[in-house]
Amino acid sequence: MFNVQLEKFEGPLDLLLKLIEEQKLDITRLNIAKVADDYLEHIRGNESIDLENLAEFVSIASRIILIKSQSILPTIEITPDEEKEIVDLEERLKEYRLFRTASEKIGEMQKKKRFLFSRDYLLGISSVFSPPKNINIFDLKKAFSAVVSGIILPEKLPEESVQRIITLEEKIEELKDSLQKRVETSFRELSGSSKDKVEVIVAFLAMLEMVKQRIIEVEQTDIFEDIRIAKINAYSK
Amino acid sequence: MPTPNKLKSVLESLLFVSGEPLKLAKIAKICNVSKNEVIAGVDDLNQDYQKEERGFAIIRKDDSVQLATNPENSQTVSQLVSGELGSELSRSALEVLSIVAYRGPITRMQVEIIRGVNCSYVLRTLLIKGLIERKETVDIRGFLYEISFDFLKSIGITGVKELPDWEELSKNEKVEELLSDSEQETV
Amino acid sequence: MPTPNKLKSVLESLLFVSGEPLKLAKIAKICNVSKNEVIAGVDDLNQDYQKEERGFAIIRKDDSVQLATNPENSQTVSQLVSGELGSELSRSALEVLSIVAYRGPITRMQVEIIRGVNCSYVLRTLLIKGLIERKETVDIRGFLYEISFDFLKSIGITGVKELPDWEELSKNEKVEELLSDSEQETV
Repeated sequence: MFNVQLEKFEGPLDLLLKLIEEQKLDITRLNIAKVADDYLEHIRGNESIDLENLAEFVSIASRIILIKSQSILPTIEITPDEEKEIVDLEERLKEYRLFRTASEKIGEMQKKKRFLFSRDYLLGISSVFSPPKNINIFDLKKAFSAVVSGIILPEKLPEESVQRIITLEEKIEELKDSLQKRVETSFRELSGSSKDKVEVIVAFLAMLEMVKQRIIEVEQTDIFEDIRIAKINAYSK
Repeated sequence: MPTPNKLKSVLESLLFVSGEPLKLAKIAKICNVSKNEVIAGVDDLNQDYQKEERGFAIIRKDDSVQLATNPENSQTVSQLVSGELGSELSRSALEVLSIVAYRGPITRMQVEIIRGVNCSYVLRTLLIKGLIERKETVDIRGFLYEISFDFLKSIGITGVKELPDWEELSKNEKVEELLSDSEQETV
Repeated sequence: MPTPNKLKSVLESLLFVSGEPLKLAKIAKICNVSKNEVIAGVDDLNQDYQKEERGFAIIRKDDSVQLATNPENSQTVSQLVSGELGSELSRSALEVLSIVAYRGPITRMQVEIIRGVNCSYVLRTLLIKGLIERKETVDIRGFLYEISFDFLKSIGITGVKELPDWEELSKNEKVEELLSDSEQETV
C-alpha cells in the first residue's frame, strides 16, 4: 500500500531527467533550458507534491529558470554562486541517472528470485534461560522511555498545504523581481550610456512574459527568440 | 530430471534451511524424484562429508533426515553456542525487551513499527535466552511475544504491572498513535 | 593449530549453527587462528562450493560472513520455506537501496542529496523490511545506513562487488565532491 503512494511523489531530479530523456536528449545546460517549461508546468499543476519535497522542487525550478533566462538572454548576469548551482545541477542529474540505472538493474535481479536462504539464529538449539547481568526494572523503564522519545510521528498535512502554495508563488515573485533588475542592467550595459527607454520597456515586457510563459505557453519561445535576436542586433550596431 | 550432482546440491540446500528432520517422501516430492533417489543422494552426500572432512553430517532416523554438524567439531560449536547465550544484551536487545515488557503481548510487526527497524533477529535472541516467550494465535496476527516468567522473577517482580510507571508508559499516546496510524496504512 | 582442512570443517560447522552472520574476529577467536586465516578458509570454502556445485554459498559483507543456500536452488528451496525476501519494491525503494548499496555507510541527508527528495519514509520502510540497517555514529551526523545481508540474499549475490557496475558507482569522485559540498553548507 505504501508503495503506490510513493510512486506518485517523484523528485525534481527524477522529473527533470524524465523530461530530458523523453526527448532523447543528453544532460546539458541547453537541453535543461529546452524542458524548462514542461518542468515548471508540471510542478505548478501537480497537487500531489508533498510539502517535504516542495522546497527541493522549487529550488531546482529556480535554477532551471535561470538556465532558461540565460539561454534566451545570454547577456543576463549570473553570479558565480548561481553559475556553480547550474553546474551542480547538471552534475547531480548525471549522478542521479547512474543510480537510477543501477536501481533498475537491481530491480531486475530481484525479479529473478534467485534468493539465497539462510538459517535462523541458533536454529535447533534449545532455549536456555540466560538472564542478563546487572539489569533491573529501572533499566527497562529507561530503555522503553528512550524508545518512546525516539518516535517521530508522521507530520500532519492540512495547514501546511496552504503554506506550500504561498511558498511557490513567493519564490516565483522573488525570482521575477531579481530577473527584472538584471534584464534592466543587462540592457543598460549593452546600450552604453544612451539608454533607449522604449527598448528597455520591451525588454521588461519580454522578461515578464517569459516568466509567465514558462508556466503557461511553450510555443512562444520561438517568438521570444526572434525578439531577442532582433534586439541584440539593433544594439550591436 | 536433475543430474545426481544437481540433486545432491538441492538436497544440501533443503536440509540446510530446515530446522527439523525432513521426511524422505517430502523431499522426493519437492525434488520430483523417487524416494530411492533421495536415499541414494543422501548417502552420497554423507560419504562426501566423511571423505572430505566437512563440517556436516546427515542424521537419518526412520524415514527422516536432518543436517547436523560434524561431531568432531562439537567442542568448538558448543563454545560458540555458550558464548552466544551468555553474551551481554545489546542496546537493541534491551530496547526490544523493554517494548515486550511494557507493551506485551505484542506482535513482531508492532515491535518493528515502534522501533522503526526489523526485529526478527533480536526477538529470536531474546527467545533463545529465555527472556521472552511467544505463543501462536489463531488469527492473522501470528505470534505474540511476552516477557517470560523466569525473567520477571530474575528482576524481582511477579508481573509486568509492577514495572516502574507501567500504567502511564504502557498506554503512552505516541505509541498508541503510531500503532493505529500504521494499522490504517496497511489496511 | 588446525590444519587448513580442519579449519574449513570447523568454519562450516560454526556458520551452520550460528545461522546469522558471524564476525570474522569472533570466528578467529573461537578457532584460535588469525583473522586472515579465517578469510582464507572462507574463500577456500566458497571456491569448493562453486567448483563442486554444492548447495551452499558464503555471503561476505564487511567483516562478517554468513552461510546460505546456493541461489541456483532458490526455486526448490522456496517450496520448503516461505521467505520474506521476495516482496516487490517500489521504484523509490529500489533507488534508495541502490544508493545505500553503492555509497553506504551513508547518512540520510546524503541519500536525499543524490535523489533530490525526502527519503525518511522510504528508509524507514526498508529498515522495517530488514533490507538496510542503520548504526548510530558518535559525531553529529546521526544514523549511517548500509545494506543488510538480507538485501544481498534477495538479489542472489554473495557480496557487494557483484552489484552491477560496482567499480564505477562505488568510487565516484563527483558524488563525493557533491556530498562534501552540501555537508559544509548545512553546518
